[in-house]
Amino acid sequence: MRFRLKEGGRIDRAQRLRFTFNGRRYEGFAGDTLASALIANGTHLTSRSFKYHRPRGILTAGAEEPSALVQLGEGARTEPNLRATQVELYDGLTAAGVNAWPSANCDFAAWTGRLAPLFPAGFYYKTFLWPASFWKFVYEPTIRRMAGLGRAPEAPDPDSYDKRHVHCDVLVVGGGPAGIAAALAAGEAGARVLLVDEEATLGGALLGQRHKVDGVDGAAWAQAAAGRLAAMEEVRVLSRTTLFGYYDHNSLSAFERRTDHLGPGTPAGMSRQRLWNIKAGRVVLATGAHERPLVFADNDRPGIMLASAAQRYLNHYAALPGERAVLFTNNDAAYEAAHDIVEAGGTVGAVVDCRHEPAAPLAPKLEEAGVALHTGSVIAATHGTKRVRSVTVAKLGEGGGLSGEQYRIFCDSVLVSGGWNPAVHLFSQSAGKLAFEEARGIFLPGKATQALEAVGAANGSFGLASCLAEGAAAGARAAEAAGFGDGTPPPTPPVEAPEPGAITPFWLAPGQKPLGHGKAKHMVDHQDDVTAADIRLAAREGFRSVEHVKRYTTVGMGTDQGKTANVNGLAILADALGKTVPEVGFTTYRPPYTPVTFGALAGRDTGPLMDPVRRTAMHEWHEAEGAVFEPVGQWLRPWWYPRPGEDKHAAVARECRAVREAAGILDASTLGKIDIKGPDATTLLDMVYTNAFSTLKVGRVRYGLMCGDDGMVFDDGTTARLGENHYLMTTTTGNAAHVLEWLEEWLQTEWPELRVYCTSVTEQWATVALAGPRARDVLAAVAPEMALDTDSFPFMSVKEGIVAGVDARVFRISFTGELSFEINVPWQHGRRLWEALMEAGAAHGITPYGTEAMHVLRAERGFIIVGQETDGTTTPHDLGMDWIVSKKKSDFLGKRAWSREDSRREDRKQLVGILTDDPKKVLPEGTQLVETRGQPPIPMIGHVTSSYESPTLGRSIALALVRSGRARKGETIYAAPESGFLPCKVTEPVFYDPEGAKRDG
Amino acid sequence: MAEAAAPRSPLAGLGKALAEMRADGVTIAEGPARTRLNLRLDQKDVEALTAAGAVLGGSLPRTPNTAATTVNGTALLWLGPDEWLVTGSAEAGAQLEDTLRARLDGRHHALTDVSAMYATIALSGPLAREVLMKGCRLDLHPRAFAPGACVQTSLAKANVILHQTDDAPSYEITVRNSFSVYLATWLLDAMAEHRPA
Amino acid sequence: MLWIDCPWCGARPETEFRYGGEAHIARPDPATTDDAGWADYLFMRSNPKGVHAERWMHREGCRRWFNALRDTVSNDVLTIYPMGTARPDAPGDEAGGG
Amino acid sequence: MKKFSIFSLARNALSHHERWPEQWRSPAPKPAYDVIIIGAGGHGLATAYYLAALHGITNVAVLEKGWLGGGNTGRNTTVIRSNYLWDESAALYEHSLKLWEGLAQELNYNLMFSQRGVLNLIHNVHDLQEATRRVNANRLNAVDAELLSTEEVKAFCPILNTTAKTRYPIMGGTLQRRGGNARHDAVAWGYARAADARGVDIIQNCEVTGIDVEAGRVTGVQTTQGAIAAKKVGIVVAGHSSVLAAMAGFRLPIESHPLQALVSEPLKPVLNCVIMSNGVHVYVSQSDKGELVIGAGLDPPNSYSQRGGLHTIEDQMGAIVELIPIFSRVRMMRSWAGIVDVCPDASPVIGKTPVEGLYINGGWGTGGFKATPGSGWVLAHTMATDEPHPLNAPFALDRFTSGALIDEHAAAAVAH
Repeated sequence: MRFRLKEGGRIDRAQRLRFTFNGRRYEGFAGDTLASALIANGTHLTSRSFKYHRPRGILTAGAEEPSALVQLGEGARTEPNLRATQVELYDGLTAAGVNAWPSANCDFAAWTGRLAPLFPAGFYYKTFLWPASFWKFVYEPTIRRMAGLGRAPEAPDPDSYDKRHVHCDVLVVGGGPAGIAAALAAGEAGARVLLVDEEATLGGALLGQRHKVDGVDGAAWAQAAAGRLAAMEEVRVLSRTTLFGYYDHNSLSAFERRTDHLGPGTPAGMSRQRLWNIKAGRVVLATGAHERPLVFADNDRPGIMLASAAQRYLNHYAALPGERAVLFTNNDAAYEAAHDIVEAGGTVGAVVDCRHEPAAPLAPKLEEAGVALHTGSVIAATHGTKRVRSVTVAKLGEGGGLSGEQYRIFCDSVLVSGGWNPAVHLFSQSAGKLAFEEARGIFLPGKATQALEAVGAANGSFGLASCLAEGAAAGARAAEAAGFGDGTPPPTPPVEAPEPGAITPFWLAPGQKPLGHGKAKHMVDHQDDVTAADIRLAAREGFRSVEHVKRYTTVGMGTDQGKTANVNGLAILADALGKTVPEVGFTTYRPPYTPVTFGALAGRDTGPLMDPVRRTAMHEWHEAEGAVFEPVGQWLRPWWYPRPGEDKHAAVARECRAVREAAGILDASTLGKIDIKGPDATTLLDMVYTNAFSTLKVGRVRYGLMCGDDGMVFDDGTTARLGENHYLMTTTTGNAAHVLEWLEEWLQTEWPELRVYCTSVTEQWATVALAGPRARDVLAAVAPEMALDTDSFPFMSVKEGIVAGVDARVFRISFTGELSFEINVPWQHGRRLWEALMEAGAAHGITPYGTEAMHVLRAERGFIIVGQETDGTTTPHDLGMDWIVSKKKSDFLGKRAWSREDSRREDRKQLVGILTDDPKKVLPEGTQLVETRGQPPIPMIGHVTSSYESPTLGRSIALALVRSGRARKGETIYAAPESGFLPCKVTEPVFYDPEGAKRDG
Repeated sequence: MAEAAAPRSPLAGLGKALAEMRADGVTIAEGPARTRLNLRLDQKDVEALTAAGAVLGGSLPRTPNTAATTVNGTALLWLGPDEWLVTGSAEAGAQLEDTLRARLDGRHHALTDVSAMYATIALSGPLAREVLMKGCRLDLHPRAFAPGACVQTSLAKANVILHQTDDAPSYEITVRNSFSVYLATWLLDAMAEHRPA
Repeated sequence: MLWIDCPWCGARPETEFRYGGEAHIARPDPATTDDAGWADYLFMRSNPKGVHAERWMHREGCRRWFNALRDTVSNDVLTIYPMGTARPDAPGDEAGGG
Repeated sequence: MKKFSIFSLARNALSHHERWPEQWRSPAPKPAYDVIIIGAGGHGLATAYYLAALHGITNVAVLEKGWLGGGNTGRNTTVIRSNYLWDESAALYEHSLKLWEGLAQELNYNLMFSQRGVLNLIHNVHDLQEATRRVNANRLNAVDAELLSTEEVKAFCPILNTTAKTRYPIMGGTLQRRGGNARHDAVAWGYARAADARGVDIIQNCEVTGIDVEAGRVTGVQTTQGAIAAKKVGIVVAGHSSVLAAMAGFRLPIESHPLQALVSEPLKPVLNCVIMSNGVHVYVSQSDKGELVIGAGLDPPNSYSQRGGLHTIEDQMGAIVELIPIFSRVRMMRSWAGIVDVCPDASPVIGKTPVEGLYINGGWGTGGFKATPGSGWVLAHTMATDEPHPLNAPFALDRFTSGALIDEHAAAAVAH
């Protein structure tokens, strides 16, 4: 660690940490970032750039880092594209620069740099066109291999993630001086405050500077303030947490890294990262500012970094940027960096200031210290490949070119400062408009559209004193808005810090050759290798809008989202177009501020918790019996119950036979049940069903179809009249919630005069369908007091009584065609009822059957399933169910639509039965049907909606929707080529007991 | 009326996991079986409201997001402007239902027994709020949500009735049977980080 | 995440609601409405850029329907009002129902 | 139009790329045109291009309120496929796909059209029925389609979690190998350059503020750059269709919603096709730059805000991480929203309007990008001949009166 200062900084020299980078072993201290540790070891080269594979180093000390991107860790826990400037060092850390093979030091793909002249912005739009066939097999695969930065892990993520929702009166974003002041003010007023800061410790800019607050070192003051905040009950401070998204209605989201700094692996039960969803009363944006680089020839060599970054590495991490530094600036503030280096015993070779009379108060001090001061000058060239070795300095002439002699200055680091860009990203995300200030060449928050305030550097106030003052004032105001305090800010502590001083915006330093000529590159976007020449090219080619230029050149489209590149690029574009910056416009920032892992966004809602599994009262019994489950919406329903050695086919056949020949039981609890009460209940039913319910007698049950006002069937089920004004409606499993909402919607929005109450009782009742010729005997055994003979308990009626010792509601309805009882008992007794029936039925060969057998049985009988025989374009008439459409009722939902032209078409698709000529062949459900065999294209006349092997009929059966199907009875049609144009006969859609003789057993 | 047969809770399968869960600052347990009646009434129908109040031993809360507890320990949960959930002891059951129905006879109302429709999960302790806030978007901070507060909302991906019963804080989460195993599993997972090391 | 004011339960996240689309579309009398009129009722919408009169239902809460005026550009909810009442005037409301 | 090629690149390299011409002019509007297209997105520019290239109508202006390609063209996830259920849809989208296949050469612009295959996942029996129905229909319509078993899905895209241990296990998939992606911006730029070269005026920063109608016939438009007369006007503005229709005095069966999308940081190649799952509402692919491109679902409320809520994206990510567990540590880099115009039957409206000489092409919902060439092609035909082409005749506005919807919801196909 030869560039580590013997003392100072805030790293813990007592804790040495070993780490490996690009295959080399290093040592650092606790408190280091990967970047600071590398710099302390004199390593600046970290990775290669996206396009030209140019050697790249560490440009910044924070979230805005565009180039020092690393692949962290290995195996299932490896993580791509992390910024070395934000990776906290831990013992045993391993990392490597991205986009380099075999290594950043010797990169195979560096040859691409030599072809640079062929790769201007957007070159790929202009070539790889010939021969056409090469794109897919040669060009694109090559481009893909070259592109991309890091690698995704190859194994599933072993770590877990979670989420936390939080409400606060005042959200303060940013833990620098302004943010701390705001949080203190709001917290002291008693408001609920949330302070979010992306770093490990509070302090922000103070951590990089030697300014004093309240008479002590700024960082020390920040730590003390952190202590005070921690002591306030209603204040929560989230460190290592990035506020990345500002959404509508003051909803914001933050990304907390809970364990990454500890290294791989997380404590048991602990989430690695956490997503915070925040609802804030008011927001104080104290997000600070990013120093912007100057754009000059070959300004991207390792060793060239932001002045403020060098200052941060020096003052916080006690690491010198190198042996000999050169500062290149257009503003006074940056002199501080050079001064700090000199103070720390480092060497600054020269200060190059593009201004003619720098007003920097520190200038004389530096000259005293022997630092050469080149005013009105620029860096015209830099030299050195994997590390800057020297720079060429020249005077700025009239007309912006170089003039006079050029000096070569040796150095191994260059500190650059082009001024400061307020971090307005979140303000822009909040839908606030930005304003441009010519004098300093910066974008500032304009009019806010949400309850927020930007303060401090984020608001263009770069002075420490004003940061503290603005923060305190905003914090107090925000607290007052929430009803705490009177809005008067607490006094702010005295500071010892220079005012930011003067700046002259400077966008592009001339090189030794005209822009774009020769090898030199004026890099604007360090990550995507976008140069000033590229931006001019885009302008030349007619790309006038900043959005066009972004997309054409990719400036600002990298993982840093252009934090260091956007404003420079914009100004260079404006210059190229001869316009002002505001005229060229500014891109709107979108979330996230910095990238967020998919894992954190998913939280714990993955795997078994991705979506609720809904279970019935008998679920555990089904599991124990080895049922195979079918997902139906969120429900899991028994599909079939294989016995040892049985496949699906055998199991389903056995279950079907049992129902037809003896007795079977099905768990029907998932069907929706709605209790409908009120004097106008009948009127409601008459409107929502196609048939009439006014004629239904108490104690009887009726099947109904529901249509939308577009005339299409969307649900069906049976409804029982339990009393004069009391009904129980059943719905399909998938539509249970939807149908209740449907009824409520009409009652509340269209027919408020109807006095009806609807209550879901779906999960009050566990439902068992007991079906088969022996069903009555089985039920009799468990319901001795219930009269079950056909006269006292006729088909389509309901009875209440005691079954298996429990109060039950029994319906005599049938979805199989066999004698059948649907027994409802309170949910908690469902398992008991089921087991009682199994026991009582043993003698009768009772067999549990699943949804597959149920589907086969109802298809044999020709009963439809909504969503299978219907698809949202099917009317009751298409289903051949005219019998259920009331001719008497003047109005009900759906009726009007049937008189529309398309609904009256003769050749609509109609439900028919399909029998394959070869009884053994079972058509796949969904199979399309055609009239003629041949080569596609072939017109289709319909499709198979249901298709099974029918154990009862000993052959395959199918239902289908076929154009003019009813007129085709007896005709031969063909299944789609996938089924080998299998010939089939069109038949009635009922294959079993058409007279319904079986229903009474 | 059948002789009371032993009911089986939808959470029976998770009984062991719930019983064995140990976490610092928060406990989880299944709530007892209850009588639950869903009551629909036009809240402008003062007579009906009074009648119901008389039977219940306390008036039905008219303030949204609240629950009232009557002298005889029946909890009256506000569910909507014309909807309440009346929850009493399992024993109260049929008798309560019958008297209410009798008293409301002739007035437009709906009284529906939903005793068997829900499971309840009790979450309690200083960290209970922390656990809930991992899946609840509402503000449960004491300044916004105190004992007696009762809301219908989403917890994780399930619809629940969330009722704070004391300022331990303790919460009673009422969830539909079919979602109860999912929700309990989710809560156990959310509590895991508080397990003693 | 929008926060919508349920007239009964207060401010709740939009995920608790069902969005009900354009408000004030009454079901016309089927007997006297021609196909075009029926298509109008079923499908045609004003879909304004600006203030939109729309319906919401608090699905996860009290399950009550209500109307709201919301600016479809800013997403600001200007006011809420009961079903069956006329569209109120709202600040910046020049769409007038479109 | 100077031809693009590796040779022109080399030639221009010698002159330091300082001699490249404008890819399109930025002209001031003329007082009158034969045809005005409102909206310089892919669909509008394609319409103008085909009017000029196929119908010899070159006195055309494309008016754009912002910058060309800045709407949904530049905001979508660029999925291209034609495996639609209904004959009408399949015909239109397949015609479009055929145009895609020669488009880069025709426009002399590399659109990076990448036929890497679109894989739709099957998670339950209903999905399987729908998939079989769709694959059968596609093949009978001579559209390439395959039904894959779970094993075949795994073989085609190994990073998918095809184990039974997921919440919604993958039961198979359907594959259209000719489907894939293209570079969205390039499509707009390529059409713009080619249309401009044929004399079409593309006028940016020119917002239409009114549509002039006399005696039921359109006569021109009012814009922020003054009044412009035209014999025929086409509305091709996606999310803003209803706004323009209102200017002409009619309503549409369209509602506008924010549709969010996001990209990850660039990764080395890891995903070799487009994955779509209707069951868990996900679609994801990897761009040539290496970014994972992921589409989220619609935010339900009508909105013109080009903003959505994070909760929509959170749900998406639960599903993505479930389907492709190795993406858990990958990071979302950028998210945004477009304004999509959705019809009740998830099919577009292309053709005449109640106003004579005024045509509309909208209601594409979340699926417009793939149709760009075909959409422009049929609208150009319709505007040139004042008669819908058989390909777009079924997509006329009057289907909502007759009830002859083309209901892609019915197929439960993901409408992307």
